Amino acid sequence: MNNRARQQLILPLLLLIPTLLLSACGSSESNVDSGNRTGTLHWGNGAEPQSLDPHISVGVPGNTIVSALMEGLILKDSKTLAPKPGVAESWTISDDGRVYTFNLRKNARWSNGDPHNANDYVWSWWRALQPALGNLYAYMYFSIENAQEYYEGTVTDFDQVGVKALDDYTLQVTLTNPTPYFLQLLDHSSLYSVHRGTVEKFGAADERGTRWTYEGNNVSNGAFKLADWKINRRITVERNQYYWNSDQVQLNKIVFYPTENVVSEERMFRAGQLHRTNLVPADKIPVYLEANDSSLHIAPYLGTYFYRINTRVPHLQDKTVRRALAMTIDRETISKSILKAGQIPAYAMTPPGTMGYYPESDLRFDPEAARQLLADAGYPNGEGFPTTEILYNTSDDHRKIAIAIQQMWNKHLNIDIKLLNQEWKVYLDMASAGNYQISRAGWIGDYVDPNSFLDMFLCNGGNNRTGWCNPEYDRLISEVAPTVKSHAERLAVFGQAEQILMDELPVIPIYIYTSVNLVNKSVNNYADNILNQPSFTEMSLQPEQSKIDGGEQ
Amino acid sequence: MLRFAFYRLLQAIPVLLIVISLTFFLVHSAPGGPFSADKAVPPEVIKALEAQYNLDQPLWQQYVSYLGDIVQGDFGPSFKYPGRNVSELIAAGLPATAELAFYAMLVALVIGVSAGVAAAMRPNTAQDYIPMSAAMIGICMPSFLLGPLLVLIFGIHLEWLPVSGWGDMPGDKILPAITLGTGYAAYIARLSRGGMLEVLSQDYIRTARAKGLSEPLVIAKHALRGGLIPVVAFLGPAFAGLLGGSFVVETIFQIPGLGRFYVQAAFNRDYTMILGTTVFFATLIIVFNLLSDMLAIWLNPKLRQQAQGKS
Amino acid sequence: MALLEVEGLKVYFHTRNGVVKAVDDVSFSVDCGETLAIVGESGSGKSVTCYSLLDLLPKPPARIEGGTALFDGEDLLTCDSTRMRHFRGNDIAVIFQDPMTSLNPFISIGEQLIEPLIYHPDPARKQSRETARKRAIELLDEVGIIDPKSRVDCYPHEFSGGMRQRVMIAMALINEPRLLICDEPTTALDVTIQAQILTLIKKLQETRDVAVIFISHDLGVVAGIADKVLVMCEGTIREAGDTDTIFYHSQNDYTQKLLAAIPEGAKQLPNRAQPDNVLVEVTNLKTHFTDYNKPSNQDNVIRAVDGVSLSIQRGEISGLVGESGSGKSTLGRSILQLAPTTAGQVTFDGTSLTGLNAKQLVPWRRKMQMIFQDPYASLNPRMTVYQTLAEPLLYHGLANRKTIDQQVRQLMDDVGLVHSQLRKYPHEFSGGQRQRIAIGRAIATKPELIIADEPVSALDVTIQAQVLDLILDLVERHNLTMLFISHDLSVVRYISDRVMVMNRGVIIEQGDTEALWADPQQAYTKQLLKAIPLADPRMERVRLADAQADV
Amino acid sequence: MTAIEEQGTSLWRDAWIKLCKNYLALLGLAIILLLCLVSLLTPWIAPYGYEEQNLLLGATPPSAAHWLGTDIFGRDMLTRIMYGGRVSLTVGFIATAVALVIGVLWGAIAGFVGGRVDAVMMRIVDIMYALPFMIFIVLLMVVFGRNILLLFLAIGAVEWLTMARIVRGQVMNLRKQEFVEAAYSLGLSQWTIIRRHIIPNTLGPVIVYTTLTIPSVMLLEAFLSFLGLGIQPPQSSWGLLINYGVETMEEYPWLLIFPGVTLSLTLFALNFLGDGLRDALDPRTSKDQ
Repeated sequence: MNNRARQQLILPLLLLIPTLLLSACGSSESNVDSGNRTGTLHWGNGAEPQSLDPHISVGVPGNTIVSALMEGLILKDSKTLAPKPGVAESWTISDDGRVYTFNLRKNARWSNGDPHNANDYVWSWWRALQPALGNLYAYMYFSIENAQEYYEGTVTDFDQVGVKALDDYTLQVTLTNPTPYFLQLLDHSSLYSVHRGTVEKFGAADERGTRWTYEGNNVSNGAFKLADWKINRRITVERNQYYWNSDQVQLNKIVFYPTENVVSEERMFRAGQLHRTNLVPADKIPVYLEANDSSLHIAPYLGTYFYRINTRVPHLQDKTVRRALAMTIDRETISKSILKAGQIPAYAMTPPGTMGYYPESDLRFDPEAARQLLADAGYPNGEGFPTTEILYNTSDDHRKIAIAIQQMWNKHLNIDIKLLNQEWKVYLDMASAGNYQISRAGWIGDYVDPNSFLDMFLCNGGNNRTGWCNPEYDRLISEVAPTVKSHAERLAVFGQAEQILMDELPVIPIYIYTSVNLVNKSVNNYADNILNQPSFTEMSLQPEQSKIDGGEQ
Repeated sequence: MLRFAFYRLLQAIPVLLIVISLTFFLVHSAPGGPFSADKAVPPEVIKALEAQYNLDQPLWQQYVSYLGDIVQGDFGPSFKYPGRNVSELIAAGLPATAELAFYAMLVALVIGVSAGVAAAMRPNTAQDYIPMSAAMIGICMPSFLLGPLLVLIFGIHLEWLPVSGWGDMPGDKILPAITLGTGYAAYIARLSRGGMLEVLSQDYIRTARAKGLSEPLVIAKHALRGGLIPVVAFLGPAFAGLLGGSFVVETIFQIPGLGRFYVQAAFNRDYTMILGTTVFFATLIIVFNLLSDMLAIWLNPKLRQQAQGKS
Repeated sequence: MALLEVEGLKVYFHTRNGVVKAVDDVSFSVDCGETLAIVGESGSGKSVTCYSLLDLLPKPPARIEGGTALFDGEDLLTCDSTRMRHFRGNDIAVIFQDPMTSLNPFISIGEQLIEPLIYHPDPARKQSRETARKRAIELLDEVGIIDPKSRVDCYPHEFSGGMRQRVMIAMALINEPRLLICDEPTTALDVTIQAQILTLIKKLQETRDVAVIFISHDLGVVAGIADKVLVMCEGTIREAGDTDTIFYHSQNDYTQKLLAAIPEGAKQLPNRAQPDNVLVEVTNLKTHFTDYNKPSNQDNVIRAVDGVSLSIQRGEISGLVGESGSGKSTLGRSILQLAPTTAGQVTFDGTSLTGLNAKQLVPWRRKMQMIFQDPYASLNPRMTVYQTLAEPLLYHGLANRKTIDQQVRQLMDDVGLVHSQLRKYPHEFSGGQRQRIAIGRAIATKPELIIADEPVSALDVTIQAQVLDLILDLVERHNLTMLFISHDLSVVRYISDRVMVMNRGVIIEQGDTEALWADPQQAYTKQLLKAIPLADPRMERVRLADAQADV
Repeated sequence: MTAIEEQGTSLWRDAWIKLCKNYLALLGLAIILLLCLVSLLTPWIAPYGYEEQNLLLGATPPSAAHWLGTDIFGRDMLTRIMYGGRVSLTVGFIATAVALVIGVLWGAIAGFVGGRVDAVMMRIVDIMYALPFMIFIVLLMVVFGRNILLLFLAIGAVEWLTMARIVRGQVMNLRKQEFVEAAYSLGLSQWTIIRRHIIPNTLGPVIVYTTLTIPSVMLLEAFLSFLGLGIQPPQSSWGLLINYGVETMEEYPWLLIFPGVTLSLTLFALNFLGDGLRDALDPRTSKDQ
């Protein structure tokens, strides 16, 4: 009896292993091949999105998926990022630049077939400004008249906020000041509209965690609709036949994968499991470059990597010290030897070319001069300079850069630098509490305008964190720039402000980001832009191409 | 047997309570809150969010109400994923992790036991040294090294198996299972070798041989049972380890498992999620330890009858 | 031609430290219906001889260097493993020494019994599970297992030692072997059980006409059942002949030594008891344990000691006799406060020990020591003799660093060990030497009372005699009082002044040794005394025949 | 009392004599000693400074100037491995020692005393097993600040649990042995019995588990350092080097191979030494076996 029972147990166990192995050899068609056949795009998306509610979603992974599901009043050109018609088929701007009137498409529809009109926007924007909702991007609305006041509770009547539906298909928006980048904001997910009926079906309008965004519930107005959401596994969107421009959409389906592990992601790409990767490990970039592999996409990215200096720390209060530090970072070498993806050495905060803006800066790599500066500040040959700590959060790139800079400062200035690696939340805590000496930081522009980079360092700016405060800088950014008439004048004001910033150096810019992606050659119309924003409506899949150069990198 | 299980589960209650309490105060005193982000979060938002999740109450009050919820089986909402319940997230992550753990255990048992038995049958020969040296490497081969290595060989170069995924493509469960199972296979090999060596020196094995049974039968029928008792006792802790240790493998192979949720929750300070998964893991560990103890008892007729209360 | 003819058998063990000639040129033969006894001390090669016939020795290190073993004309030593399986368990069956360890604890005895049948190498003789089971039940009945139908599904631990040995015998017989090898089948058993098993083997052999090889270290045991006796020592045959010749006309020194070692007769030394000087007084002592085998709602108390009153006088050697499970060991431990007592009083030298805690007991522990049954288990394997002996001396402050060496050496002298062995570990000694170490440790603290729990039952008969003499000598020299616990009545008679008979937790009879031997009052005592095997073939045959008739 | 200790050394002396006859174990010991010696002398014999970078050189395969190649910062791998050994060996030995002491004592006491004490102690182990390790580490780091001692503590705090379980199981068996009863009857105190009769007899499995623990501690250290607890760059350890090496194993395989080989060598040396020690400390496995 015992023996028989055991045999009954062992047999299936022994059979299981070969079954597992055999099942491996069943099908050899890769995701990319099958995707090309069926029009399914397999997209490495970096991480599991926190939410697909456009008013709650933060972070690139969520926004990318939301941008496939939803569409704003305005779209951006996939290459130049110039505004182009979205839900609004046309718009007019008043002469003083404060009143925008949008004419909405009559054929815009929600994915459940409901008509999509101007009232949806008024209601959605009201919703987005409810503090209880916890919308982190509420400030995107603050250029609209009374929006900030309403959000902060000083104005309680939403009718006073500058948003009005003139009729079902006309939406009028009034701004406090002329805001050249306002149209861009309309393409940001926090200004998308949501389907009122659906939202209210699953809870109060301002309730944060309702189930309206889940598969089966979600109603969207974009080119795709949510088909499947398997947490931490994949999110699938499929063509929305009610989308006004559905005929032009070529993809049938997009599958988004939460690819947290960069190294794994690259291997998935190589094995044909992904059409596109979210990132590429730095050490893999030269391999693709050498092979002259066109699947490697490198493009400038609207973001700056910099070090914050805590100006409250005694020995870092002196701007000559800060300048000496800034001048002994060999940015070229860091970019070439460590980052390897053509990152542009940064000598100012704002990436050059942002809306035609080119910051001027006299910062350069000059160890000789830096030593002199340090001596001037009272530390000849680094003597007496206290041990200084660089804070960074756990990440390969941050670590590598910190190690290189530590060595550069040590070598050129003969000062003692310690590295302090902290886990993300601890790092955030320390950075925002000013509990650091020098801290690694990065900033990605919310919209393409120098303001997005420069308003960070206002005295009371939540993201300033350096303790640096300059009244003249504040005046230029928050008073002069919004009111000047012409674009050129505005840029000049920003230039002035940035010079102050680069003279005082509460931050040391290091490099301008590049976006690095691997994109399978079968993907057509994959356009690189400085926001690394994909345009799923334009992409298509060409099976033949992947066949030709598939496999080898 | 049931009485034994009941008694043990009763003992588990204070253990769980202490685990919950310790974890609760640990996570709440860890630096960095659940809502801090790279971009400064406006104080109004923080306030609204904290009110929504009752974080504005005194800590002890939160603790009491959390305990109340737990008793009712409610793990609360996740902070990181608005609208998702912790139970929902656990339910989403558990199947993959459980399946992975099961396959890994299978790999570990099949490889480990056969290697251990083979080694024990001819101690101090090549048949002993080779699998045991391999086991030494296996024990110390970290999965963050073994995983990528296997992927490179079988996924990229030989193109036999998918490099990642879980249930998306045929065969994509093989590499993760092997990666996770190897360390345990090695440990089980050592345990079963030791156990078998001990049993093979017992008098009753000689009796079995003297009865004219063939050698394979002697091993399979008479030696394995006793020889594998150390392995059985190890199964409980091993399963706990597999569940807890699956994080690395889940990350390497992009498996949507609980381990990833757990670690992400820890990094995100998703308090309820950390607590929920901790309680869940703790319960699993207790249950698996109990099961493995019960199995060990069941395998031994004497203990079995004691537990059954039969004289 | 005999059934089995062994000629010039040589078995050597090839160890790292050279070759050990375990069996060196041994020849013998056994015929159907004949019983050959192979007698010798441990290490004499008697078991190796028999195991080598069935290829049961671990190879390496063992290697058969020469000889033939013709079974029915076929050489067992050269046949391959498949052929060997035809002999093992079928034509030749083995009953092993220790029934406790020789049965697989994980498998029901029914399953173990039928294995030789259902896995029979000869397809023609292979049987189905059902018929095999029927046969197993029949055999269990035959070997005297009561209610075999339900017992057949029980596991070994549910049987007592004697019952297990019966199961072993049934297992050996299940394929109707023609040769039965019994390797010390009664050594681990109580005396009454031993008698039963011997009777059983004798009976089976007569009814089935099988050849039997009976291995024992004790000549006394084989006296009644052997037709021929082979005396072995250090791998060689010292003497061979028919039983009566060996017992009555042996010319060989070694055989005579073996015969002399069998404890016989009364204590030779005078009784040194000091009347009216009571050292230990036990009143109504009870030691109960909870039996976790039984559910708590039933009567789950094991009454190991259930109301014992006794007194031991200073200088006296009291024997405590009983079979296993009678509670005699527990009583010994309870007196020493090593087992928790449930009720009653133990008074030592006028002081009640029962109320004292561990700390308060320390000074008393010095005065009462214990010698355990298994000298190997009772010595810490990682301590040298020196450390073992020095520990109590130093711990109780009976020696200091200057005198310790001297005192340890004195102890070694006392127990008859040479000084050169001071740095050795327990495993490097023989059983008898280990027991000497244990005795040395017990007398180290100069105790007044020693409780010896079966101190010689794990020893060969010759060693047993030496250790008994040592104990007597030490008692004499150190003025010891001793409680000597044993299941072996001959030994108890040989050493004790007074005897107590214990059964089921109570002392049923006590009195001066010789008086009790001459005129036992209780039926149980009578039964015990009757079961003692006699080292005289003629008398023993008569005793066995009587016993057989009783059954 | 002291005299007992003095004589107590003979187990160790005997063990040493036996160990000297076990060539594999001696080889293991030699390798470990050599590694320790090299680590000790590293600041004087290392060919380069451990933080000396040559960014323009980058990662290069082994050459005459850099025997084991260079990493992506152009740092000499041989030097890095030598310095890494200082950290790894220190952490490995000390953290294991911490785990050993706590685990053996805990397990021995729980197993020996038994009953309610045992239940409570083992439940505490259960609790420790179930606690979220990551949070625990972060908290330790914040509360006590960054400290290499803390690293030992954190690692020891995790590793002793299994050790305690193993020892407890052993002790539960030993407790029933007659020689322990004999020790009782000699009137020895519980503590003396644990120390002199119980613990020495658990040495076998403890030593084997210890040799397995040391490498896993080294890897755990890498994980903690990776998270930010533990050592900070540019310092390194074998575990960290392997960790980084894995990421670039296709491009710069030598960054993985050399630290990997070093760790494996240590592992095998420890294993041989451990098995040898176990046999040496067990008087029963003597020459005739």
